[in-house]
Amino acid sequence: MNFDDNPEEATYRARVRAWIAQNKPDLTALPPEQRLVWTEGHKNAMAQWQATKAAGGYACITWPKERGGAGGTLIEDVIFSQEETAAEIHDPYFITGLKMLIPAILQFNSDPKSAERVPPAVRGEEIWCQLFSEPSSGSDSAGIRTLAVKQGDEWVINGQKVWNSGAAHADYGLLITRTDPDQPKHKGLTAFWLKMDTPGLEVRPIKTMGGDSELNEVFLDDVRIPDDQRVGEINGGWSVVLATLMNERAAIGQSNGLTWSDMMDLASSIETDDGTVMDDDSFRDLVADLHVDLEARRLIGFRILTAISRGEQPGPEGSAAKLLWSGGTQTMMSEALDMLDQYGLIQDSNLSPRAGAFQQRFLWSCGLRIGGGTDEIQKNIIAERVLGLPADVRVDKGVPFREIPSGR
Amino acid sequence: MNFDDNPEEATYRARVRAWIAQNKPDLTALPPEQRLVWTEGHKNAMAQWQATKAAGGYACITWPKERGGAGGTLIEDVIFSQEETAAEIHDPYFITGLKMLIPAILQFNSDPKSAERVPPAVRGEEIWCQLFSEPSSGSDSAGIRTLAVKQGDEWVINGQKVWNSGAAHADYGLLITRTDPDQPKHKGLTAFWLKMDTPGLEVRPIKTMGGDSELNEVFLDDVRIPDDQRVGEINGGWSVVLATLMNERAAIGQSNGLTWSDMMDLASSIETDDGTVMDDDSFRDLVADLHVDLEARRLIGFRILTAISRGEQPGPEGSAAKLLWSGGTQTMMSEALDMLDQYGLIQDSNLSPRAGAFQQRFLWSCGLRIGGGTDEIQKNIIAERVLGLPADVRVDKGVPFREIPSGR
Amino acid sequence: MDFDYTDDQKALKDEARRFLADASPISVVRGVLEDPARGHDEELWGRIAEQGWCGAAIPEAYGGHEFGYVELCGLAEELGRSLAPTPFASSIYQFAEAVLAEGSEEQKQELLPAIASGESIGTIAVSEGPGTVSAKRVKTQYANGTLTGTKLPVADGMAAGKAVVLAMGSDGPVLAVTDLAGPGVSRQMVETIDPTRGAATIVFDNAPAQVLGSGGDGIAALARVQDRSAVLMSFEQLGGADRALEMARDYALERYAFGRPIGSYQAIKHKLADVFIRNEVARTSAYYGAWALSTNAPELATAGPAARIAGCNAYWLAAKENIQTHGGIGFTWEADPHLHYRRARHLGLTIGSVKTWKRKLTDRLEAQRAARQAEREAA
Amino acid sequence: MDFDYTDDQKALKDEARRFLADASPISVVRGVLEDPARGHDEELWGRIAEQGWCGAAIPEAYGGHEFGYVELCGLAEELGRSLAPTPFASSIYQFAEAVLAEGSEEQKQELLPAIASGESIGTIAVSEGPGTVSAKRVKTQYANGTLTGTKLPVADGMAAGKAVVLAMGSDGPVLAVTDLAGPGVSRQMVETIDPTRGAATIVFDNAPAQVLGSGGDGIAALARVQDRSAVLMSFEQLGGADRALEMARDYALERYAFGRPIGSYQAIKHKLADVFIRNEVARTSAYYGAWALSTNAPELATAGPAARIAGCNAYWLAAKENIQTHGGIGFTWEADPHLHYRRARHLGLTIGSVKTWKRKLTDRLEAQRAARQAEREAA
Repeated sequence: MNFDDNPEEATYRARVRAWIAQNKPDLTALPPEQRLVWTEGHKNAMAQWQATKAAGGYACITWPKERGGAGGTLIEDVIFSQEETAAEIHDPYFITGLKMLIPAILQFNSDPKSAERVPPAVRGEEIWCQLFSEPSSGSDSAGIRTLAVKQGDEWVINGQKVWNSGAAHADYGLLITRTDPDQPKHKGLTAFWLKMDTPGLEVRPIKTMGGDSELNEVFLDDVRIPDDQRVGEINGGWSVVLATLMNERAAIGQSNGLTWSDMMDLASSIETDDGTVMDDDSFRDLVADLHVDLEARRLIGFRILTAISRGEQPGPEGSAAKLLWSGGTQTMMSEALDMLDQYGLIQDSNLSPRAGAFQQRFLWSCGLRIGGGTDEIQKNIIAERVLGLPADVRVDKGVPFREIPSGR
Repeated sequence: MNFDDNPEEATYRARVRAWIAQNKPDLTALPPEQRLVWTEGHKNAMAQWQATKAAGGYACITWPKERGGAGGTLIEDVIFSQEETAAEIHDPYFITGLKMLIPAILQFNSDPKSAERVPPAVRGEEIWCQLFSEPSSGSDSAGIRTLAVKQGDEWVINGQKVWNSGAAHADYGLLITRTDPDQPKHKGLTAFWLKMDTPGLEVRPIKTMGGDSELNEVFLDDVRIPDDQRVGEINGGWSVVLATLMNERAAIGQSNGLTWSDMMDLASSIETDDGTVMDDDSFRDLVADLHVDLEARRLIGFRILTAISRGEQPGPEGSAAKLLWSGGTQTMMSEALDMLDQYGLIQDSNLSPRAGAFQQRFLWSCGLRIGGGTDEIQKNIIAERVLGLPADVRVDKGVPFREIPSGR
Repeated sequence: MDFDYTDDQKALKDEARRFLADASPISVVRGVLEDPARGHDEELWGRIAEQGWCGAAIPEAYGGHEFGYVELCGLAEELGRSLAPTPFASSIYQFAEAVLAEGSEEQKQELLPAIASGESIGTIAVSEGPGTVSAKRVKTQYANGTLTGTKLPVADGMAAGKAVVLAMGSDGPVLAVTDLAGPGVSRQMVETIDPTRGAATIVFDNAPAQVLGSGGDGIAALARVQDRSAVLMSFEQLGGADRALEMARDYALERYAFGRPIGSYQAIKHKLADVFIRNEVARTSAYYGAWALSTNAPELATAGPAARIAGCNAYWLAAKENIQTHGGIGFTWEADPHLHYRRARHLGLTIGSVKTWKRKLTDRLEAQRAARQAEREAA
Repeated sequence: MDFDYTDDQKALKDEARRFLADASPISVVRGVLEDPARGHDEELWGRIAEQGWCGAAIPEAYGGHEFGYVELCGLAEELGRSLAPTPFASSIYQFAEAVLAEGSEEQKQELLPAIASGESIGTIAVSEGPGTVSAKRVKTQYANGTLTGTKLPVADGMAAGKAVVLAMGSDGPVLAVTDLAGPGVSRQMVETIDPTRGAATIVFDNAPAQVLGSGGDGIAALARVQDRSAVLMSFEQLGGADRALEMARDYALERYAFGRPIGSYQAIKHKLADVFIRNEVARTSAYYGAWALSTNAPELATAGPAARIAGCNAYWLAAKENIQTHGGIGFTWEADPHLHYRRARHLGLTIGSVKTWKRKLTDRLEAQRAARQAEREAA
């Protein structure tokens, strides 16, 4: 049990910390509303930062040098990410392409046309997005209905994708389609990469309940893709999906957001007849509970890191961490509103504590329990992959896709 | 919305209250350890009380007079039970036979031999028990394996029953057997009534985790029962089971046990540096939560009563009430132990508050969540019968019983 | 023993449900949601007033229809269910109850007829900042017949013409009634988590006002009024919670995953069973509160808080698990589940948080316990 | 960064597990359960002592083997898992830690070798009655080198030869060490919810005793000792919680209902997933505590309480849901789940309830926050 870096790690950390301090993007040059993620100003600043990293040898640290990476270790990659977070650099634009999609594409394709897409992505010139989920395939991630039909050397694609994070900003996408509806569900899928400005493809932002539009719908209407943009085998698309998911699991989420200490700050600012809410026994119990759970979530990250640094594949501790985070955040925000009492219903950046961050996260926390695998799916993962309990009865097992009941 | 008795109800209540005060059994004549339920002394006193009620016209109030009842209404029956509870009379011996089993038998059988069993039961001379559950059929209540094979005018029965409350004290039992294993599960069952001293039948008490032995196992080894003790049709036993369950639902459970006010008493007796635990904000929140839930449980009883007094069949509110009670009790007892801190682990009638009732119920509450339909089964009932959600996938549906997978 | 609506009350509720299906469909709710300048739907308010609902529990002597409190509870349940964007709660459960319970005969005569007809809208202005309201921390002053200070948030504070205001008088806190359209009052809309229920910051600067009734302890008077509001509000919460559960149930029946409806999975079934249990607790507690309210029973002192706590808990659980059951769709602006999520917390905060009410309940249980002990010792 | 057992530590744990499977099968546990006169298994205790486990974290200078604290944590995890009926926790996590942390050099020399060899058993006597122990309410007196007062419950109070006792001295509370076999000490077995861990009432009547170390604030000293005990105890809790989860999982795989294993139903799967999550929280918090304990890091002040809270919560949930998963069988005396249910609450109360520790944790978080603020203001 040791929480310190080993000597090499410490040296590396010191080096990148200094480098980041010297080279980090200066957001203060932007107007305040452009400093938020998913704005043009912030996106351009992050593209510049990605280019700086690539030039400095800190882009795609684990990739071999010939692919534009640094030939470093996973633990170096993690240390770099930790230091980025410590420097308050949040980049949601390039991580999907560089950590999940491009590695999966290169695992299946070795042709020059696919390989050509790598350098501009590494340099922050091209953004990638995932085109997997569909209106009728959320938790049931293989239930893809977008149809791809081969016509000569091209595929003609029709269908709809949804929950595509960043699709409105993306230059390229990795798309999963159904190419054989007569096969069982997992067996008739095929993957493609495509330019987001391919004719017939339309991106429409989705307004979430919190009011933002990071997520999108993508409509495909007779979109034509040459066969040389196919990823992997025909009807072998499920392997591509699994490869991206494995990459996702290895990409340790950045920790952010309000936590138990913010709750203590809030409580200390709210007066009662006997002092502040901080003096309330019941709030004190809550602080202890939040501390234990949210520190555990943070520490689970270290256990995953330990596995990585030992060269092991991290286990499903990530599912436990995600559940602690999603449920904990919603409970915490609701408690914050209750503490404020009637004043808690105000959502106004001038009037509300922390410029309304508690109210904003109160709304946003609903999405936390759904996105990236719902609470229910995470518990299934734990029950089946960790505890070894049987999968639920699958009425769709081995059934041709077109015959699987699908409701409305 | 009216919580008061109507004039007739109030008159009836006053009458039975006076009658009970005059006639109630005097347990103080018994040695203290014989005043507990499931002891010989207590059982005999309750048998005497049942005889007194029968003589006074208060046994089986809703039954017609010709069957030994009082020809009264269900609401009168409920009022009488409430007044018995108020007078601290707890009788677990006769209720199973008189409220559940005998009414079901008489619904299916009209022969003189079956009818003969009624008067002695009403007079408290014969106790009945239920012989339904088996080691491999708990929640899956139709999964009966005890086999009955017809030989001439007799049935030869082999198998095992379990969780038979009061079987060691019972004179008669209602038994469910499998008579056709080639039919699907619910279709090959047959019911019988039998004397508990029938040769080949053996009762063995089960010691529960709390140390008591109300429950029993019953072994049947070549037990022979004449066909005229069959209840209902051959292979029609599931209807008999359902009839007893309907009767059970209409029999409103007596409320008893420790509640939020006992928690307040306990808290007020435990000193802290600033007063008592009663002054702790967090305990005060707990009291409010317990009050709301346990009062709701009590009030749900009134809603069931309202339905009954309107001549309606009570709905599945009972499942909600049971869940509030079982989960609430376990949580409450655990909180009581925590309040006592280290002292809470003492289980000694001389040292522990309330003679150790909190510790005893801490153990006993596990059984509350299991007996009479587990938490999980109650939630299924709510989801399916109230909310109309589909039953889970049933792999045993329509399958001959002998082919249903059963594990070990 | 009769612990349910009567057949007549049920018929009234059915009629109210049909009326609201027509008068307050979700498009009307969204009309207010999408327009930051609006706090309620004026046409809907007019139609509700026409139905006579505003006067449901107001005596005929003050221009009401005196249907009865249980009837008003039934209407509240339907209003909550439909998410109706109206100032009904502020005007009827709060302002009217305050005047009825604490006002002088003259004030009732003067103020209630316009409330009962729906012509005038009332509200209560209590909160001044973060935290539970208490006698010690009321800063708004009442002196020489005028109010000075700032109240926020005031529910329906832009729509209301009259307000009962908690303020510090010379001998302690009082409730005073004032004309929001009168001199010395300025107000500004304030955004909240539920845009379908408007709110305002109201600044009083020597605004003319009169003490409600004979004055006396304003905090105690407010508590009496809020016990009544709590019961009525708990029926709105119950209606909302029932509707949220229905939405989740319906979606669980039509949404398929892995070849079968998600409502056939125990994860969903048991989640919704848990919601049902909370709703049953809320229903039962609300009914008991309605009995206590309609009979002026002393049990209201605990039944009011219990109904409030059960209502807050039920609607919050039902609203958040409705979103969860809907999955991604439930998180979008276009889908309706977030309307209940917002409303659940609006109702859960607007007359004080569930935490505040838990403390109130336990205080009263403890006082009752002490009184019983004193009685026993005296005997 | 290395947040796991090393390979050597894992090997030691594996060996301990094998040893306990042989030396402390469930029949040994039940042997103590069924005989009210016994509080532990003496043969098992002898075999554990032979393994040298008692001296795992005691320096060689005091007769220990000095394997290290993380190694002791690993052993605690295995002891908890096996439900071993021994006074190990009282003697090693509590008595030995008290002497190590607070005793004088002379006391260490005198007391620890017999503890390290297992020859002598020690315990701590703190509680005197219902409620959280506090400086204000210690009634046992320490004066003129003797103790007078009553302590209950004292874990392993019948088996122990020595005890560290919290008592009120002339200048406030002190920790004093005494010989339980000596004059002025009488004791009596007390029944508890977990008969596999003995307990006693101990009456001191001018029993000779000496202050531990240089005296000083006994409550503060006890708190320092208990932070250490909390981490070690949390590994016992973790081991028990893991075992309870395994039992539930195994039963869910072999028990069929409606033609399939109950472990294929989401009601069971998600219940056990919830238990797994709590166990992961306990594991992670315990590991962090082990790091703080083994490095004497100042983080122990919060890591100790966090490990305690997480351990209490995890074992309680795992133990009760293990019974629930077993259904009727789980409620019987003959089945083993109730052994964990009892042990979970024994461990959850014996060095103070989870509630007591939550307060302790928040007090410390608040103090740290105040210190940081003061630092910032000073800067």
